[in-house]
Amino acid sequence: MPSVLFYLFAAITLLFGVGVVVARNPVASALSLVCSFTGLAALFISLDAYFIGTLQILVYAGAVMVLFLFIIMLLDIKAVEGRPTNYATAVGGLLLAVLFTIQIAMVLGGFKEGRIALADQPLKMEATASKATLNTIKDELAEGTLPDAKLMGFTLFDKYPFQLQVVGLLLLAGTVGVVVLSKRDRKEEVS
Amino acid sequence: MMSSFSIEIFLAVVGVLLIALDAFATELNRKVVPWAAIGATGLALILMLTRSADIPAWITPFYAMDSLAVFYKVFALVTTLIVLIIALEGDFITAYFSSSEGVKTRIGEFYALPLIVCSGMMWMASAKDLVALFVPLELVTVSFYVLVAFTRRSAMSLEAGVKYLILGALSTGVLVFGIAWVYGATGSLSFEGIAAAAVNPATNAVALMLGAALLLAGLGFKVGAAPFQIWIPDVYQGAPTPVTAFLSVGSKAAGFVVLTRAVQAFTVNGSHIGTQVANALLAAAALTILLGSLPAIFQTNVKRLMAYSSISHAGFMVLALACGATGTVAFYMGTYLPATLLGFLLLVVLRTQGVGDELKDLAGLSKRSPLLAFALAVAFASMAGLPLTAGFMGKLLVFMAAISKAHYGVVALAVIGAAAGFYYYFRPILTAYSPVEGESTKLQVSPVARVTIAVLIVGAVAVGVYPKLLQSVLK
Amino acid sequence: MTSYNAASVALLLPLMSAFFILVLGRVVGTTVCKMISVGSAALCFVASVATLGVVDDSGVLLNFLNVGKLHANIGFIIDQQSRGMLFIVTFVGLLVHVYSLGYMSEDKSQSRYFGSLSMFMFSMTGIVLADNFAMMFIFWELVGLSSYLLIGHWFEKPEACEASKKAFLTNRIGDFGFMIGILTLWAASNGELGFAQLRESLSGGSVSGPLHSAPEWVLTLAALGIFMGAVGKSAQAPLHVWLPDAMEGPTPVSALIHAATMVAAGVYMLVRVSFIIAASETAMQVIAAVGGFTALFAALMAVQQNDIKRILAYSTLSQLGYMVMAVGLKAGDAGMFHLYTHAFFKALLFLGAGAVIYACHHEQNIWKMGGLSKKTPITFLTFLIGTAALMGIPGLSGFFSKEEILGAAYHECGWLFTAAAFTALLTSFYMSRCVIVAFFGKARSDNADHAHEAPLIMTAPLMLLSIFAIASGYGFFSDRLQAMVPHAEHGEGHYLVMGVSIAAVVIGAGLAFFLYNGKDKDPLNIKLFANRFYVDEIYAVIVKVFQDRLAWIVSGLESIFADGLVARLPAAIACRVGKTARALQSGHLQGYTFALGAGVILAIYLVVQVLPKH
Amino acid sequence: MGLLELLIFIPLLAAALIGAGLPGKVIARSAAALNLLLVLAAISQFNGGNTLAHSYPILDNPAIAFAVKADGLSLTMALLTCLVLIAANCQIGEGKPAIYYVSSLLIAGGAMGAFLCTDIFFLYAFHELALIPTLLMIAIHGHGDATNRRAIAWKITVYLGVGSLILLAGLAALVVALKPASGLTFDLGALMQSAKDHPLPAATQAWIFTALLVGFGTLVSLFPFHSWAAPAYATAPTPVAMLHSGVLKKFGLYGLIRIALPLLPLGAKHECVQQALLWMLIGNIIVIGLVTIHQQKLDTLLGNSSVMHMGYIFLGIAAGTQVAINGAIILMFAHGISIALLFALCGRMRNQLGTLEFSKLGGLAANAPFLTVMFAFGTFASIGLPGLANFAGEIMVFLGAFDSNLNDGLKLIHWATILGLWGVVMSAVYMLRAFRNLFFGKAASGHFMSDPVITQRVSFVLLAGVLLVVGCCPGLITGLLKDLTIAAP
Amino acid sequence: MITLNDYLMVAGILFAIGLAGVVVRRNIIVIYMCLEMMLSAANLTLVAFSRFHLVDGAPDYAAQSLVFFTITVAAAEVAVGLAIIVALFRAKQSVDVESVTKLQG
Repeated sequence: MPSVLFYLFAAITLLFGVGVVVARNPVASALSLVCSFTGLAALFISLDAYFIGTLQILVYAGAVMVLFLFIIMLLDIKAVEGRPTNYATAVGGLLLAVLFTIQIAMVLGGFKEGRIALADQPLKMEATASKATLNTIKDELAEGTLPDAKLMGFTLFDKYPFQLQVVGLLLLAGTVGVVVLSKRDRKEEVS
Repeated sequence: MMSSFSIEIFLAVVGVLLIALDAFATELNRKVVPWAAIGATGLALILMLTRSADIPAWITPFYAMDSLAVFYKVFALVTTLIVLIIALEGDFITAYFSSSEGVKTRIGEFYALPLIVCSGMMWMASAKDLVALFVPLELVTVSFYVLVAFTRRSAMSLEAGVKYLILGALSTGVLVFGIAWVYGATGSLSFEGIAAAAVNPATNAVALMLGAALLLAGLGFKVGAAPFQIWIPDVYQGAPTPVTAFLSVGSKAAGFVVLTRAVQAFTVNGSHIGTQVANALLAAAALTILLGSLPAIFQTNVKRLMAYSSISHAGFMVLALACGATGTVAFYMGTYLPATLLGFLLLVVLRTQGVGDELKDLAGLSKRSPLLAFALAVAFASMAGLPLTAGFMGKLLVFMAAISKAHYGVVALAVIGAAAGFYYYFRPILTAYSPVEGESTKLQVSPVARVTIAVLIVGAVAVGVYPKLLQSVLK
Repeated sequence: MTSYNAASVALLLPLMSAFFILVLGRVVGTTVCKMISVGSAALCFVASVATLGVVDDSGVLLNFLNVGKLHANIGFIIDQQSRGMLFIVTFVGLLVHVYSLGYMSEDKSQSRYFGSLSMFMFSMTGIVLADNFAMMFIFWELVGLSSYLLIGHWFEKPEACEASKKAFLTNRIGDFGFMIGILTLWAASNGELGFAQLRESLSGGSVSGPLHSAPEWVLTLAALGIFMGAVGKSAQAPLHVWLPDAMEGPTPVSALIHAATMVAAGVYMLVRVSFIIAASETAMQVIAAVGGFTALFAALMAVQQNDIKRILAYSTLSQLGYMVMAVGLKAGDAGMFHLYTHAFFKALLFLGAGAVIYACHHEQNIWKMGGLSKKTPITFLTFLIGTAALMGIPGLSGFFSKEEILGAAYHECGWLFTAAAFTALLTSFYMSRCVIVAFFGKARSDNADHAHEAPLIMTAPLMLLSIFAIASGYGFFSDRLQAMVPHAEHGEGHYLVMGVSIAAVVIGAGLAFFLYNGKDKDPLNIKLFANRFYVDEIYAVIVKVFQDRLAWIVSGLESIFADGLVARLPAAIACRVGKTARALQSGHLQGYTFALGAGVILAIYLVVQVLPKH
Repeated sequence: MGLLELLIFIPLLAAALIGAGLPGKVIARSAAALNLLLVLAAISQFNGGNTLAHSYPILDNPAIAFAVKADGLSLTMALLTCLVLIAANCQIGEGKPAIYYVSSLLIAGGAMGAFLCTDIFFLYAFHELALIPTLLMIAIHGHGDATNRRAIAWKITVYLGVGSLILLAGLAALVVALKPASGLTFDLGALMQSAKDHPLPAATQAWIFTALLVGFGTLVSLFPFHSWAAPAYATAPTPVAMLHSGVLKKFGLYGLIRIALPLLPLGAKHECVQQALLWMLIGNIIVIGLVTIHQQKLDTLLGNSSVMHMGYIFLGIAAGTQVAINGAIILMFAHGISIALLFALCGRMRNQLGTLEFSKLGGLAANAPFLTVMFAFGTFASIGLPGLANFAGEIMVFLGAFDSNLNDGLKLIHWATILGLWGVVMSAVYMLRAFRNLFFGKAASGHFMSDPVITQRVSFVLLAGVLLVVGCCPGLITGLLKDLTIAAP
Repeated sequence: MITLNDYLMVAGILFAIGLAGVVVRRNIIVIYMCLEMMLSAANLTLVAFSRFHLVDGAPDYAAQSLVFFTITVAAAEVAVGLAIIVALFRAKQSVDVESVTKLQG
């Protein structure tokens, strides 16, 4: 992947990220978040993480953001708050962001292991093939393409099968929670 | 005869069944689900105490069964059992505030979710791997989002829910970012791998320190240690009392077991970042004790007072952790449980009889119910660390750990914190025992509550007088 | 009986009687108490007479303290000095007991009075028999206690309460010095308290004699400390203020305590430990000077007193000054001899004054009396004998003992001799003034007019004492009574001294007769002497400023500094920190998120950059 | 269940029973009397050579055990506790709520436990039993207006809390520093052994001793840390004032003699520690002496005087010689009894007269001869009159402190002793002034006090009798203390 | 050429933006969006590290499975979060931060 594309997608992700924060209208910020997630998915793909990339688009950009937009529409929050942004929190937030970035930059400055380029970190298909046990993965590796989804699935069910069940339990708890918290009653008064 | 792994699954399954039972069997008597939950937890506790040591081979890479895990599993079960009893005690208040139907609303989930949370905590206790840690941690956190905001018709509970939600999510973000950097620096997700990387000079120390800092920050939030304890007073006061009890004891204990494992990995002897992590924890401990105990002097609400008290206790435990005395952390947690749960149980029992949880509402309690007044005295004395109560035993061991590591400055601050404790812990006792004019109605205490109070009082005093009980469980 | 149980009888009997009266006094009634008290006094007298003939002896009655180096025990020592003193104490004590039966007959709390008297006899015997400093100090304070009880007997009278409190406190100040002396000796002699052991340690004979090698200032400090104890007890110069006020107590008390026994205890103790005092030259000079000054100072004050008991009180002060001066001039036994004779005639004078007061219905001012020689002949005669003895008219006991002291003064230091002589003159002046005004001329008030002779129970002791007042000076009599008569041969100038003393007596008496015969009011009016050199007022100011005002200031400072700095300040700081920390919980979610974010950045900063690298 | 365990548990059990609702008066008095008999039995057993030592381990690492052992010092203190407990119970009038009995029994039980245990953990733990009862009693049943009472109650509770926490840190440091090979232990015997085998360097001993001194000093109202004591004793109800000032205050001194001196011999003798201690106790004697002279009410006067008398006991401890330590112990015993007697009388007078101002009272002796004699006993004991117990203690302290030879001039300890002697004079001043103002002179209008009925007199006579007996032959107590292990210089 | 540090830098900046957004914005829903953004920044870091830390030739899928779990957890979290926000809206008719300041002190 030529480097110019990386800069393009990085720029998309970051600029739309800022867009989320700056946008007056919650709908605008939701949409800019969607664009930011697509940029991010592209970055994932540039890192040969095709499964995660598609997952990002499907789950995050698709399901989560749609849920956000749905809620925003449901509650029809007024477009513009009208009040000027409170300067104290603005300065505070900015300060935090700048400080954090400086700290990350300083750490990265000293991070020698991070200086290797993506190009000279090629995937060695034959090494993974020799190790792989499933023959579907073996023959796909033989043709030189990375069976990303299959490897991902294999690792999930080989190393962390139990955690999958727990995540299932978590989703169950989440949905039960949502139901409990938003059951509509006949009369809605609050003490 | 059952292995601890299968007990946890049994509990989770029961939790799910209870949710289903409550959802579908509409005409069921409302007392079935709570008692079923309490029965299941009790059974799980008995099974855990008589567990068989062997665990299935395939879970050994991410499932640790050392004495630390066993203690915290038993601890989680005991906490859940008592919290369920507290919830049962305050049942009609939770129901009244949960929806507009008032007392008749069916709140089966309020008893089912804690079972799931308890199994989540038990999994966290035996997590040997960052992924195995992250997933049950999130299960616990998300379930607590639901529980805190459960009584959504009370504005306080909603506000607490929102605050906990936003700050919880923020801390999860920081936690994952920390895990990412720790993985990046060490190349492995398991605690042994991290410990091995921390020792060999090849790993980039600065990156590992960044990862460690962010990881400790994430876990610090869950435990309520210094810079991240800002959420505790509001959420503990706003949430329904049984949930506050569960948060302040269960969630804090789970946080501490994970924090213990992480700190053990980072400060394994010979590790390049050992001193930095220990000193950072020391600073956090000192700050927590002070930020926990000094503002408590001005509290007039007993529930919020207990929130600040839980911060200061967390401070003592982080201090023990900073001195590498993991046994003392577990012991202190063991002494912290009876006092705090007793306190919250009293608040619920009083709340159901119309006594508010403001300090002035406690006036003349000794006349209205000598048992509750005595229980209050024992609970707050144990929190204050009065000798011959469990609290003192815990504080003494923490002091000895700190002094053996020659951290005299922090010991001095701990003394100031504990001294402030003598004031704000004794104020409710004095109010309860000070006479009040006029006729005061007698308070009724249900048999279940009476038994639990007795058990907790014995727990608080017995551990203070005969601590070998707790020590044998720790071994 | 052996000296052992004689001494123990003399010591323990009064204690038992005092204890009996304290515990069962109210139950058995006053008469029984009186009988027990007087009986015990009589038995003690018999016991002391029994010890007169016995060979010297010493023993231990009770092992009071026996810890490590400290071996303090209650014991007794029978030697010539203690036998003589024991005789005086028990004899005068018995007479005072008998006299009190009459004098206190209509008092409403007589059992308490006689209980205190027994307590006094116990303590006084204790001092006489003491053979180590610990026992001496114990009975020193017990005597102080009994004088407090006796002076404050009529506790309704505010003056009596003040007087008893003043007596006890002044004694306590004396004991303060006394204890410092004892402690210095104890430290210097590496743990010795007994007089015999101290004497040995001082003499450097045995190897364990560190006292011998102690530096000079230690010995001086010890001697002066011990002397301060005597000053407190025998009412010498700076601490004399309590004795005149002690006259508030019943007169027999004044006779027993403030004439014969208690005040003499100081001199007795100084003579008992004279080997320590002799070891320090400066101490001797100080003692002599203080003694001389007190004698002169008291005599000057006595000249202008109008209360008969106050005159006698100041005269006691003056005579004690003589004895202390004698000790200071290395003439201890002269001092003891004067103490011996003084006990008799001063007791006689006090009891006589008591009889006069009893006769004039409790009138004490001599200018309200007059012409009593006709109305109370026996009292007048015995009082006259006492006065003569006190003035030192040749032939009577006073003359011999005072002459010894004047001789010692003459040999040692010139200006002390002149002061002593002038004091002798003043003594005869004020005593004759007192006799002339009180007994001659005509009655100046109806009390004096209707005066009637005291009953036999009171005049009998007077007569007995007057015999002793005369005889005690002569060798035949004093040897048998073990008085310490100095048998030093009379050096040159003996006749000069005798001449000066006789001249002083004659001039004094003549001057008094010339000035006071037939006068109705006091021609001399020296405000300075009448007001006792304003010493009481000075002390009152000192106490007010240095104690009450200082106490007020210190208690103010203490509550500011000790309470403020140590208690309130840290609490305030903790509360201030608490308030600010509480303000952090502003309730605003944005504030919380900012705090959390800042916390994260702080954590990173702390772990990564700041803390010491490994 | 040996004799000593019974001594500790009888008061606590009685407190529990009364708390549960049984009649207070009967149980409290019978418990106190039984305790006295038991302590006398224990003393006779001790003289017969049986140290009644038992140990019930309650924790392994660090090794803590409920270990009791009879020893001269602890039995003396136990005797003091029983005597004062009986007197305190007798002072509780009719119809007083049960908390009076519960609190006095708890305080006494705590003190008894602290004195008899030879395990540092329980020695420390038992003395803090008194914290809440004292708070409740002073804040609810104290004298004076409500806000003032509560402020004083909070002051004593938090102040003693801080003091005991500093002490806890000091003891923890001591236990950690003297860790024997067999692992951390709180047992005094083992620590004593380990202190002998490998004594700590002088510097460590010095700062640990300072921590203990500040901790124990605060509990005992050593000079700069004393401001909680006087107001608390003045406002506390009589039984609490008697027990707290008479018994519990001695725990700090007992701790110094039992733990600090033997385990940290060099610490006590360290140059600046010795100087600091001496200056503090001079502060106690002179500054508080002057403050006491300034007091206008009997209860504040007694409160301050009990603070002042601690100075002498500290002088004994500072001197450290065997004579001085025995003197300090006797003085602790004697002061406990005499201050308890005085506070009992003061409480009785407050109930009958309503006020304790010197200016408003006077001439009480006229119609209360028995109380006058009792007050005389208390007064003359507290100013150290021979024949009463305090004197034996004081003279031994002074002799012990003046022990070193004087060849190289008067050192600070000598000046401290001399100031202590002047303190004795000052105590005579304020005690006699109080005695004179209250009992003698003109009877003030309207204030009338009568003697207590016969049964009431027992407790007063008991205390006065003990003062007299111990005063006449202090050998009774010094006999018990023969084999006390003190780090002789 | 694009190095690992570039990816980490992008992730860091994205995390910082999310953090700033959480503090700056007053609308709780937008705050929630920023939180999701922070989570995805963490995911980017994880994926970057797993790509550059080859396990026998292929990216380390253990880390990527953690990303998988993070995404699912985030989904559940958003669901519950929005339920609470809706409940808040029903109660207070506003999702503004200022409506949740009663608990304090």
